[in-house]
Amino acid sequence: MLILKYLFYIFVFPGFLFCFFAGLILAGIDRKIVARMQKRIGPPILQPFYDFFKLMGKETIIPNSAAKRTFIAAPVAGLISLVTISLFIPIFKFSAFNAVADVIVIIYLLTIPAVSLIIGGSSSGSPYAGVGISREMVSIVSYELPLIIALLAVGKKAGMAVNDGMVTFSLSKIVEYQSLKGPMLFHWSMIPAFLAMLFVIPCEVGSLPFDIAEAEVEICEGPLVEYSGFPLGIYKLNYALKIFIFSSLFVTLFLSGNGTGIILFDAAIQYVLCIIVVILSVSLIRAVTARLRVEQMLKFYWTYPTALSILSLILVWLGL
Amino acid sequence: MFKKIIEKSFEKSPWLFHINAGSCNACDIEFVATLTPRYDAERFGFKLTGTPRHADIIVVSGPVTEQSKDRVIRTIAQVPNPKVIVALGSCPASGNIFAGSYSVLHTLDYYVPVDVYVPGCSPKPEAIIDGLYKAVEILKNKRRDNK
Amino acid sequence: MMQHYPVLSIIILFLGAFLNALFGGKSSIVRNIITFLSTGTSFLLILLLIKPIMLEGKVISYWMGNWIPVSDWAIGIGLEVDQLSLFFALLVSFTVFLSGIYSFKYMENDDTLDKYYVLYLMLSGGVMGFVLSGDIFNMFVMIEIFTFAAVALTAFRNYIEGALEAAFKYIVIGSIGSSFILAGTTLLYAQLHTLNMAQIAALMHKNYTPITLFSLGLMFTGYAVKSFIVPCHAAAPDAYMTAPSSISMLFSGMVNKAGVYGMIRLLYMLFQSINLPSMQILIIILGTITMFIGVTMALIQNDFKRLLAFHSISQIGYVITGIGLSTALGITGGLYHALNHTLFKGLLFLCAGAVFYSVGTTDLNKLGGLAKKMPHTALIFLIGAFSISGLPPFNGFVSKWLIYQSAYEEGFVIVTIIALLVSVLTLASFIKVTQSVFFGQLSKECENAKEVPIGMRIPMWIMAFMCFITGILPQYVTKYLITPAVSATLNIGKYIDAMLKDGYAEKYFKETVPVPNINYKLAGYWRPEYYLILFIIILLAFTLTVLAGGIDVNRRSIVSKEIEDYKYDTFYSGEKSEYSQVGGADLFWGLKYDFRKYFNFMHSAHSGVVNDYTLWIISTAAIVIAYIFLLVP
Amino acid sequence: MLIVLGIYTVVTKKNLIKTVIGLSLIDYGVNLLIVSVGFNAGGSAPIFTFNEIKPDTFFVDPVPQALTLTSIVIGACVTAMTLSLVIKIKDKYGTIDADKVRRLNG
Repeated sequence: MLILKYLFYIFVFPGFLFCFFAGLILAGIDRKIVARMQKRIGPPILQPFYDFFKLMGKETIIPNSAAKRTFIAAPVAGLISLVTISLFIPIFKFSAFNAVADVIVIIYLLTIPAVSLIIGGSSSGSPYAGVGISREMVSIVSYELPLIIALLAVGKKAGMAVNDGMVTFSLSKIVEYQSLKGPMLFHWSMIPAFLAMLFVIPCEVGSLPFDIAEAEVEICEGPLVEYSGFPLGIYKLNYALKIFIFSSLFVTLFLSGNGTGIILFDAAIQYVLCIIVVILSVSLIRAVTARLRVEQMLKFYWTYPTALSILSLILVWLGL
Repeated sequence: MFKKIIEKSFEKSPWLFHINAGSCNACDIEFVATLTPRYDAERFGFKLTGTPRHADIIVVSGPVTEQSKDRVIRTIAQVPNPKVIVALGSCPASGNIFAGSYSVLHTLDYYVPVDVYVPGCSPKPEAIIDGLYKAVEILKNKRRDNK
Repeated sequence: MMQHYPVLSIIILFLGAFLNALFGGKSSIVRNIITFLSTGTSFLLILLLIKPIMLEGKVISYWMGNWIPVSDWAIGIGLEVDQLSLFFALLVSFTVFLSGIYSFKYMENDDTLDKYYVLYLMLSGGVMGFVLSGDIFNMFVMIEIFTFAAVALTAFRNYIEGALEAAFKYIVIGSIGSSFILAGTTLLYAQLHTLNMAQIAALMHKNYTPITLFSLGLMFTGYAVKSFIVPCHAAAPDAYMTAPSSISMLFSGMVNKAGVYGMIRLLYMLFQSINLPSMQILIIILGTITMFIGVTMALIQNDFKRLLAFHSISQIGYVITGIGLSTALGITGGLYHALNHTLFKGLLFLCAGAVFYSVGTTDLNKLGGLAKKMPHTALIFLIGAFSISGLPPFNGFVSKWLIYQSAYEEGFVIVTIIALLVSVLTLASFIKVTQSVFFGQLSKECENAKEVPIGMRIPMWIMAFMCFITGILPQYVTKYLITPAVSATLNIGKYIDAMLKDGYAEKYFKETVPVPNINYKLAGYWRPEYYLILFIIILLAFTLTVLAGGIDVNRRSIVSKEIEDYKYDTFYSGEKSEYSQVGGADLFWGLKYDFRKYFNFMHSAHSGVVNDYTLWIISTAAIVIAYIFLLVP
Repeated sequence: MLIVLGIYTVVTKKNLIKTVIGLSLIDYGVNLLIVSVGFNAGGSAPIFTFNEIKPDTFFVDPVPQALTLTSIVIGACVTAMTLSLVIKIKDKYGTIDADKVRRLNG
């Protein structure tokens, strides 16, 4: 019986299907809002679905300079880790695998999709992909630092109150803390960490100002140069899932509390919050800014958001 | 069930790839204009991609000069089927004013089977969008018949 | 019979070396059999020892030439095997056994192989003796033996461009380090008139005299040199680079682990510095600096083995930080990382050896696209690269995670941040290696690269499998291997009783530090089985959708290469796809350009001149001693 | 004193042979240290046949002397090894000046 429950979790609710639809709709909304901001009508909300299924139908070409097995395995590996993360993110106190899910585990799981993009790109063997990979790697290094510091601050804050001063990394404890004392955002010492995390989302997801790795114009889609058909479809799906998962992680870290009892209802609230967060961080900035150069991105990320998150770490450390 | 969805999605999200085979850039600017807010081709799902691998519809503009000939052929060959080739403007169709020059020997359809011609020395964005729409039709039945 | 196993395992290795010297010259089969037998039996003996020591927690003590302690005053040289030393002995014998099999094939196109195997067995015997011995002077002699053998092996391939120079530097630095240790040992002897570790621990309990503090400083620097901690790490990358890969695997698997073992014994056994915050801070600072400099130097290397060498230095930084935390969780993290490090670093060096064996060069700029020619090595390398950068299903993740958790609990926030950052940089440098060596375009030199023979692939597969296992089942590994070792380091009462007579330790030690057994509920680490179930089910789903005809896979037309069809050339925006490999030095130019002041400084700091390196060691010795005198009492 | 002198030569001297001499100086310094540790005033050499142990004879402590023996042997081997390496470097690099022998850096 237990296996059946897990199967249900893995496949339907917080697992594959739910994320599939939620992620793609979120991506559709994001594109629609950006279009709206540029005063044009913009594609229908279901556009990502059409893109995905069209790519399914197309022929997959594997260039002869590519390492065949890795070329196909990379996108699937990225997909698997994304779905695993979705299992761990608690939706208002309910988390699929009630094992003590952990923030550091999630950070590492979040790097796997990026690594799968890189391995896929490098296995395709094209020089454009090579350049794209080094940019993608630099972007990972740049957004990791503020992300870590912000999470440490949240962990310390939640840890102080919930498990007797010891620092906690487990998400369910953080949610528990927020249900006691209200969402994390309202504690003013957490505002800088909140802002830092907002900055991190566009780069983590790879949306416009920081999508240097997949820059269509300069290096023709970077790592995805040689992909077509089915693996490309999976990569586009990964991109959409990443938006959804990272924003729902953000919501659980900063905005959650003790939601209503019914899971479905909670999931709806969480999803609405995700949309707001995505609009705020990804679409707004995407519609406004142009693409940065690689070192500019690194310099930017290692100065402003890091300073913000260190500020909040110090504040938390002083016990405020 | 899947097949029906895929059929429908082919029609809804064609991706474009632009090749400049020696054109005077008038058609290129017009072509890019279709994606701007005023004409907004994106509402039909058109999207400009960076590599031929991702594209469904290939838009070729400019007379196929000797220099760009083998590059055009190689790039078009690298596009996965089913694919549709659109000749933008009259240069690829007939060589336009460059017809007799030393470097323009043949028109585009000599090298590659062209499906849609969009005539006009730099056709208007509406004409381009109409041409693209015809290309989508052809893409759909191309997809159905060699399925 | 159990008594004699430890001594036997050391003697057999030296006996093998001796026999090899005698009969080795004639034919390679004889040589291989002797090596195989001696490493195999010593590995077997250690395995047999696991049951009594690890499970029942017995501690075997063995007096050489049965000089039994007279009226509880140790005279003879005692051999002491408790859980900690057995843990390291297991590590050592496992790597030696595998590297032996690897080097049969790997070294076949080298001459004077019998000398190679003599030195090889001497090296392994020395480290085994060092790990099991309970007497500090005996440890010093064993250090000298294995440094000696290591230097000779570095210079084994003297036609390689920098081998002699690296060997010279290694022996100069190594012998300075050992003279420090010797001076420290003698000072200890002057103070306490005994060389036996257990007895020193008992006598030394908490009463520090200036002389013992001075000897602590000296021995600390000596062991720091041996385990290549940053200020004195300069000899390591050169030695790793020029030594044959099977030997550099031993270097990174054993030699710096021996240094770490010495450090643990020194700090936890002899000077019981567990609760001295000042000592803790010193170790953790050193560990963090090692981590950071190791990785940043590795980023700008463009030689495969030199890059791996710098990585093993930074991983040792992790282990030292873990151990410096001196909480139960910290030491578990540190020891577990030592185990993982030996596994995946050995694996990576074997891959480097395989690349060298089939292509002949390890310069990142010249290699490229080997994945098509050497699929097995590429796959194994990927497993190694993923486990070293700590991606979840592999073993690097578990130990790094434990270190982060304990460092953050202890309040060293900056350490945790640096540790996390370093692990991302490790990932960056390994992506660089994967791209420039295995994927990307096939360069001219590698046209005729062929897959590595079976003889070399078996040890690689075993190592890769071990990497995967320790990653997936962390609870069992810790329960049987690491928690007993941690409890041995923390409460050393049992160690002393076994050595002398029982009740001897009670006079000094009242409290024994209980080690909480880390059930992974507390550690918050999700049970990896979920990950496995998920993996299988996703694959199931994947095949299901394909079979349901949703995706017409048959349209996947992977036409073989013969037809000169452009369709399968890589996309060069139309150009003829000539060879342009993006890899090696020109990856991450953005990062290098940003921090060029830092990288130029580091580049010039590794000047390559022997005198500068020795200057560093002397300055670290001075700083450490001054630090100890000021802060510890 | 000897140890400090040895360290000085190893650090400052450019010529490799001088570094080797410096190394052996350090070694001998440490050996002297070991011997001096075992000394207690007035003791006679610790050589005695079995029957003439008299309770009151006063011996110098034999253990460190045993240590010095091994340490001297080790010192000799190390010097022999380094010298052979220096010879090899001489014919390979053509020079034994530490500044020139520095291909491996970075």
